[in-house]
Amino acid sequence: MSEPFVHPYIPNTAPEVKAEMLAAVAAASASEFYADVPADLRLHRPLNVPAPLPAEQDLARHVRGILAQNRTTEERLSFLGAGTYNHYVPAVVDEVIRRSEFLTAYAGEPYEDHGRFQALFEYQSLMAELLAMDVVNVPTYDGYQAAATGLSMAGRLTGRGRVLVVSDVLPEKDSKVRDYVRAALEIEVVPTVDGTADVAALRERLGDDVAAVWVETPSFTGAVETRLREISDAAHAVGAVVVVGTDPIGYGVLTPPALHGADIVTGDIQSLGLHQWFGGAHAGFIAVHDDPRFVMEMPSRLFGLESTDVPGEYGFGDVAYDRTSFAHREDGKEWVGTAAALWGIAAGVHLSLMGPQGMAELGELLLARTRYAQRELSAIPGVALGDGALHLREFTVRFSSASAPDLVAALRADGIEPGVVVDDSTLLVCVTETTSAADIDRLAAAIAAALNTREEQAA
Amino acid sequence: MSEPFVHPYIPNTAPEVKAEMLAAVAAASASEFYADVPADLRLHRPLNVPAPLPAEQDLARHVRGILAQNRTTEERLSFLGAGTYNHYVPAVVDEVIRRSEFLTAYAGEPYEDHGRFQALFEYQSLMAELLAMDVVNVPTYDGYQAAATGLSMAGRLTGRGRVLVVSDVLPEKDSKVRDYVRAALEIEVVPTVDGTADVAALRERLGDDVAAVWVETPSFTGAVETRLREISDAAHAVGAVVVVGTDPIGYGVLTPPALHGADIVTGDIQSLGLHQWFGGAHAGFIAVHDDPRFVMEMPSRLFGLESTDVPGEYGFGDVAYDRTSFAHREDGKEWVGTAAALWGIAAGVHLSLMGPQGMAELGELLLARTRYAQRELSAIPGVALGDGALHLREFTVRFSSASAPDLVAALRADGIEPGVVVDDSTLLVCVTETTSAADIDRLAAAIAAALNTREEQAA
Amino acid sequence: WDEPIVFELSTPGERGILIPSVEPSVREAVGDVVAALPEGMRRPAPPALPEIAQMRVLKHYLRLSQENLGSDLNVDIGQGTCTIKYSPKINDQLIEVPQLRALHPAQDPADTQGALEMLWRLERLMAEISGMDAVSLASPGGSAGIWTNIAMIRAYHASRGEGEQRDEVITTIFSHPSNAAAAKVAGYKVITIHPDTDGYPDLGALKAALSERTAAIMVTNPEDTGIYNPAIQEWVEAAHAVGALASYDQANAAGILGITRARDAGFDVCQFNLHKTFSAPHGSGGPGAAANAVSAALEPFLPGPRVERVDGRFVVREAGDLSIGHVAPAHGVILHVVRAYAWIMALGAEGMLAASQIAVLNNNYLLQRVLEIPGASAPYATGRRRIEQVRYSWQELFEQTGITSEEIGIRMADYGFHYWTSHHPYVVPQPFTLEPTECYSKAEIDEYVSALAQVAREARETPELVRTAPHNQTVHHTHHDDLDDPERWAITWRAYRRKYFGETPADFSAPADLAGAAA
Amino acid sequence: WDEPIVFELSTPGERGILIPSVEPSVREAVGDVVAALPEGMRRPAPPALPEIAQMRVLKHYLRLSQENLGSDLNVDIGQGTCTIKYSPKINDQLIEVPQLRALHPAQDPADTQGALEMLWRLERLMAEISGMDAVSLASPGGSAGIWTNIAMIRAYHASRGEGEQRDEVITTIFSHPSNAAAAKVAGYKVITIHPDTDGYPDLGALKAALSERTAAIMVTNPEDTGIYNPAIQEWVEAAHAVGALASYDQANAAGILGITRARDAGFDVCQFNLHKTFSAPHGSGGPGAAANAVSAALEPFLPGPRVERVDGRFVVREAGDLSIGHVAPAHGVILHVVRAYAWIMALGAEGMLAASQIAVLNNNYLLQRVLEIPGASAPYATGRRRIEQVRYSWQELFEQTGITSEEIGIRMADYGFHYWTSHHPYVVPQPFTLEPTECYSKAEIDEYVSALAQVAREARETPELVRTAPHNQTVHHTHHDDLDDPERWAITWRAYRRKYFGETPADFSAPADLAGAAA
Repeated sequence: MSEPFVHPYIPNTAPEVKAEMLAAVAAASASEFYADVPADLRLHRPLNVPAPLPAEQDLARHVRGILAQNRTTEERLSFLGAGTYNHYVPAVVDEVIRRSEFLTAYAGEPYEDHGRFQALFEYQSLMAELLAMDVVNVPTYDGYQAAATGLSMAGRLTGRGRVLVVSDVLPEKDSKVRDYVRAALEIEVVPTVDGTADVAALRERLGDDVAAVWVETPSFTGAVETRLREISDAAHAVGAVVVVGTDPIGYGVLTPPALHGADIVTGDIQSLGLHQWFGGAHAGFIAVHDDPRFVMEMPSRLFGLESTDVPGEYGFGDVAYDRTSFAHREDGKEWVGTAAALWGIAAGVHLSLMGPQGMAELGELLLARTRYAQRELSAIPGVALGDGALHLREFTVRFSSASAPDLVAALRADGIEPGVVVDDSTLLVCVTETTSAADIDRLAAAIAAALNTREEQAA
Repeated sequence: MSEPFVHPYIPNTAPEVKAEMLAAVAAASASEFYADVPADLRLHRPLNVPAPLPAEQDLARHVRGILAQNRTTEERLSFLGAGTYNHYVPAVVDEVIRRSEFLTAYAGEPYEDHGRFQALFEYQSLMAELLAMDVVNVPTYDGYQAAATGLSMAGRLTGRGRVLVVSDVLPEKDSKVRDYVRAALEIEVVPTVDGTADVAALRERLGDDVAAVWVETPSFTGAVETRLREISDAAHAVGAVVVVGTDPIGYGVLTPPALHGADIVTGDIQSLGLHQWFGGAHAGFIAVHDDPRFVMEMPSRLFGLESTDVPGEYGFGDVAYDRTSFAHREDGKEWVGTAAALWGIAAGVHLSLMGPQGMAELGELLLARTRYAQRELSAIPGVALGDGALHLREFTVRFSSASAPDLVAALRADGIEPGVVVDDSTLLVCVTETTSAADIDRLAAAIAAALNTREEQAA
Repeated sequence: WDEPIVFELSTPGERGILIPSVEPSVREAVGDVVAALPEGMRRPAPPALPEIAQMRVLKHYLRLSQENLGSDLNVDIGQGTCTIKYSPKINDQLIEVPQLRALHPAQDPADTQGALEMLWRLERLMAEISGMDAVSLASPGGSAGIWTNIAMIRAYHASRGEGEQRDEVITTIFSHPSNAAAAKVAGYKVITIHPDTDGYPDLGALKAALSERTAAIMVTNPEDTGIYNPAIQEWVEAAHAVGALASYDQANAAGILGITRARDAGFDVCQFNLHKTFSAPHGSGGPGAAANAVSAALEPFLPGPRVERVDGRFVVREAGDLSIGHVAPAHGVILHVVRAYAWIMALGAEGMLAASQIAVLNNNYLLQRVLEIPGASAPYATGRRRIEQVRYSWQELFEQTGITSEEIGIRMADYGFHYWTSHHPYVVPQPFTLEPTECYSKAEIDEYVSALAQVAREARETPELVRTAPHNQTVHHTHHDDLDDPERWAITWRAYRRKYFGETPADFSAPADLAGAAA
Repeated sequence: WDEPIVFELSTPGERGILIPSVEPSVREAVGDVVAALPEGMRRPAPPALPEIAQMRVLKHYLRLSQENLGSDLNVDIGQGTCTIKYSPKINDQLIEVPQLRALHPAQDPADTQGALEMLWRLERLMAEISGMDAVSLASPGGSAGIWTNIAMIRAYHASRGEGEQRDEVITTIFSHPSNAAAAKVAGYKVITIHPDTDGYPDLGALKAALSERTAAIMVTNPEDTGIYNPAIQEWVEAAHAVGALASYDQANAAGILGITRARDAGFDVCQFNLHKTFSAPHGSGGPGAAANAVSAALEPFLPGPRVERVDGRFVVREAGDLSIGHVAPAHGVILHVVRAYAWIMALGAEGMLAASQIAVLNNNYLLQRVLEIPGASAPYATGRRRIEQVRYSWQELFEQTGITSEEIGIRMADYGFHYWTSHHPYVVPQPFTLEPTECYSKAEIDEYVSALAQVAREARETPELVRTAPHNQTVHHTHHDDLDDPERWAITWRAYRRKYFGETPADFSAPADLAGAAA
């Protein structure tokens, strides 16, 4: 690096052309361009960062060396969920989203980026079929943000300030939502009974100051809300909006919330074609009916079909752009920015591959394996199910005499991640299509063995 | 699978459409189409193959499980070469050749496959610069085939039947070449002296019945032939063709064979942008001067630049297609078939990235590390260099008292693959840009330790 | 390609992918779980997703991809403010490994040391680059990072009992709109400062707006005009003088890495966009990622979870009581964390400085070339150098020809170039914003300018050609008026079929009659 | 895109990638190795490769890729004889792992058990599919597999002392030309049998040609006409009767997997193309791979090295003395081995049978639709079913319009379809060969036929439009006469610059004057 600094990422570090360009703009050196940066704000030393690895092979060896410390869920038997799920991702999904044309596109217009507009319109449309609603947004950051925005929309729509939450909410999600809506909404908890909503208690607390009833289904514990219709009717009776937070994975077999009266359905699409990525690949959807009162409250971009000069040809464009912060800054609806479009394309490809039968079969498989795991685990002495609700993919178990963290530690030594610790005696267990019956049997045997060992040590 | 068999790879297994198509061609079932296959040739049972894994996730788990048994050269410190080399492959190379458009293309015409024709024309052109010759073919299978065809061309050109080989040839390559040319050529060995050609002995054996002198540089042992000009002059004096087998990796700093009189330069491009792939990703090149006598003897396709209806526009097409077996079956030159085009594109991308400076620096690095490894290893008591020639990337060492296979076994226990066993006392050691000075030091220390242990045990 | 909408490719019975069957042992143990669902919970009919065999699905999306211009394909100078850099392919290769893809955030930290080390390393690099004390990589986008900034500022004032009192945020009109919008969501009244006649942020106007009600100033610098605020330190000091915090939107940092740092100008908090300044790809509009960097005083307010290094090992800690909590799942967008780390390590201090300097050289070269085109101008700060981008104007050309900047953009696409027409705010008339970054060669910049000059010439000589563009794209001129009319907009295929063809899907349900809601 | 030749993108000093520096410790130990090279060994001047920064190299090749139609993108029915199947993306994912990419064939077999097991498993599957006893996967292409067949046959006869005596090989005109060409390279005189008037291989002609001089018959079946030789067993028996071997080119096996097997008809040796019948992608023309399957009698002649299973572990053995030796490096094209294995395992027996049956259904459906187009015909075996492909003729259309099959093919490209014009041998007049495989839906087949019918209509109504095609491609009509004239052909950029612009490169050297060579 003692010679003139030339880097493959920066073409005009080539000395001749750099000199030519400086001459063209009559500058002696690049520092001239910083005339507006006061001298005392200039950093008069090199940044104190490690020596670089400009040769690609050295860089690759360095980064791979760091990442090689990780042990994957392919090397461990994992029953971890709690918002990030180990679903199988079809190869075609990965193939499509790693295409340079999608991966490195950004803010092109509907002409030269027709494909991106169509792919995202199709994502919206496929999700709409799964959710049985007519409007779905271009993805926002994640399901946390989607719920927070869904509640904010309800607040703006109703002009009211109370939210009643009737489900158990993932704590991290609850943290995000509360801080996000803090300026406009107060969230009150209506405690669940046996895993799902206490509809009677909800009815008592509803009033015409309630902006929204917030339902999570499946909930933090994987419980499916089976009384959504009653909740919706009660909420609508006082003019409150029903906001649902969900995971769309089950709607090949389960009735989607819209058919039980939900007004705003939000959730995360990580389950639909995205790898776990250490929890770093999420995207949120917000679905509503095709009602301008609702649509005009959505902050995200909405891609719509439109006609062109050629009869029968489909063009695409932004629906109701005037809602957005791009158009109106603080007078827009919340804000719109770079969020998670690529993951929307992934989910679209995933749903195109799965089709109705795939989603139905997957839903059934998840229900069956969840039930199976519940049976196997609760058959172990000292282990009981956390509640009696219908569960999809996740459920909790309680240990009558063991500590959940201790149990996790014991099973990790066997290469098993048995679940996420909820509290000292409760574990949140997750099964997907990647956890086979044999895997579940292995978990049950390992838990039984660990509890036995514990008993013996205690005896 | 008890229901109608429907598979994602076979759209028309969908029952309705299948029935519709059968009806359209007035067939009761697919078996009607096999009227010409005699009943006693029919297999009246299912093929006896394992139960299938139609769910992609099951297939992936199965195959990954088998491959997970492998331990890679990233997990072992490898000094293995002998025809397959561990050179660094830039990410851009992999990105380009995994593009669906290149990966799944085949035999399109120059119009709709303009990009493929241009990419391969550019490959030819980039190789031509490296080799300083004006004609390079679309790749053949591998360097073995390239050498075999190069010699066959010489046989056809001269109408003669003797080949004198003056270098040490990789045994597997020698096996292939001898069987390939058997019908037309007899190969005689002129034994090497100190690793390279015995020019005096060659001169004695040359005569006007010699079709070709075959030179390998670097040779099987990595020795660079430094007397090629003398060899060429001697061969040309009797009308014999000089056929060189080489690896182009060093020609950023080394003089290419054409400048020393070689007529047909052949070799393998695995070093130029292809991973090791268990020895399964090779491609061969054949380069000649722009002399129709030579060009018309080449069996492979040759893509050429041509003009189009639009002035200044470049089109592409097949040069002298009439040479080929496509055109003339057994009257063509050998044959042309699906060979290794994708690897040609890879090498083209690689050379485009490397540029003159990259190839020069790489050549220097390889020369320096080879020399360094020679010094380090030969400094160990009981270890000597196999010869005194100039070496590039590979060289042999001889053990005065240890067995090479035993030494390999001892080092493998330390996670080191020290080289390929040539004979009981000789090891072929390979270094590349991926084997750092520290790696070489580690090898030297491990060999020294193993020899010491051996001595001690013997004592 | 004239590729249909995916629903039009459906053939009954085709399958794109198969799902493992329920194991017999499971079936036997649990019975028919679908039939056993409680009343009303079983979906009446399957969702009307298309049925398409695998190859056709692949082909569909590959064709759509080809109808798209990624920055890998074109000369992406026209997406000003977006900082379209080269996203090195090696960085994509580095993340596409099971060691990241198949990693769950709740795994034993002993099994995720590599990921945690990456987070820790990039935090340290970002602290040095910004001059700040602590960094969080949790925010999943640039605007999300701006939200994290204001959420921390709100928590800071609340922790000091000034939450009620400080209800105003001040920004500038050429700062990214998300600064204003996020402040609004956080409950603040937004005050926007317009530039002085030279186009520089107006310090006098700021001082007039500041008061004990000010919670923060939130500014981008250089602004989207490419103009660096030479009085930035005075801005920060003025804010501090009334007890407000100073928040720095570093979305436009691509020209100043290693030149000047946020903390050195006194800022309390800032955010960088990993998908712009640090080369992570834009993904058709996300995922993005931000690095939020703060002074020691604000560190307790950073979102959680936090990664710490203890005895050479990396541990995960929940954030403390003052923290704003979680802003996204887990640790943020790890893919971009690794990519940004790899980009920085490939360049080092000298390389980042060179990247900035060349980005600025490219921009000033481009400025000179664009100004040679008759009808183009660069409002504000006339004759002065710019940093990494310039907001130009076609006002003169428009006055002479009636051709708008948007029409020129559409025509540019016929030449295979992007040209982004969103130039919030619309203060500059007939705007266009170009940002060449350090990643384009002189030849490519010249190529872009030539096309621009050509279209400007066409605007004068053959304006109809420009007005009726595109002529060379997948689709033709579209009718945008469909999109703003609730009766005609079609946000999904099912809505389109229902509104235009009267096909009401079986699972259609009408919006609730929120009688009381309007009240 | 109007993408230049890569050399035209060069800018002095740009770098596409950097190489690690020589370590100081190495430099100190060995000095300047380049300066120390022997006289004449140091290259006088660096090779004239282009100098291009990384992003521009990437962009160049991505643009070229977009100017190409892979089978993932189009309806690839027009490449008859090529068996363009869907290459499942999962199979590409499965091979793209360090466990294959970073594996060296000389590693400790304990470290390569996974690769060896793959080879062994696919060999066993291929043995069952062919009915043969032993299999080699070493041949790196379809024609290479044909070569391996004839090399084994030659070694077999030589081992029996009949090498000199048997100097003839018999093939049919509709067998792939590589059968004839490879036999010629092996030293054989080639006898070609033409079909009878119905288009079936002529058994009488075969019998007349067979003698004690015959080393082998080498035939494709079904032939490239899609006609299955119903007397194939009689052919084999007739060959055996004179002591000749029977070699089966299974390049066209896509319609008969699980239907009929080579060994059951008595063949001694056959080869399958993994890149056609077993779905491995064609890679723009390779790599390919063949599976050579043989009877027990020929097993000793298979190429080496061989993989064997011993006590549940896999070991590598050099082949014995009778073996033809090595036909390629290492174990063959492992990438295609894994892909073919995965394809077979995804389908199983029922799936392979379904693949064959649907391929044949698709073909006969296509046949019916094509024959509805005025001017198209299917010579031979009129009214009978075909297996997996058909060689058609535009002779009637040509006679009526003067438009050739080649011109129709070029015009088809304007509609986004492939249409391969190489129909070796040119026996059928104005030929075109279509092979739909099992991978295309009825809708796609209909789409293809519609385009074909449209072009045929254009040939009658607007022949000039067809004759001057392409109108819709990256390039325009090219001048093929440049390519057959040694004075004008330009096989490389340097030759082009030299011949057309007189730029002789510094490192140009003239061909040797092989004075004696012509003699």
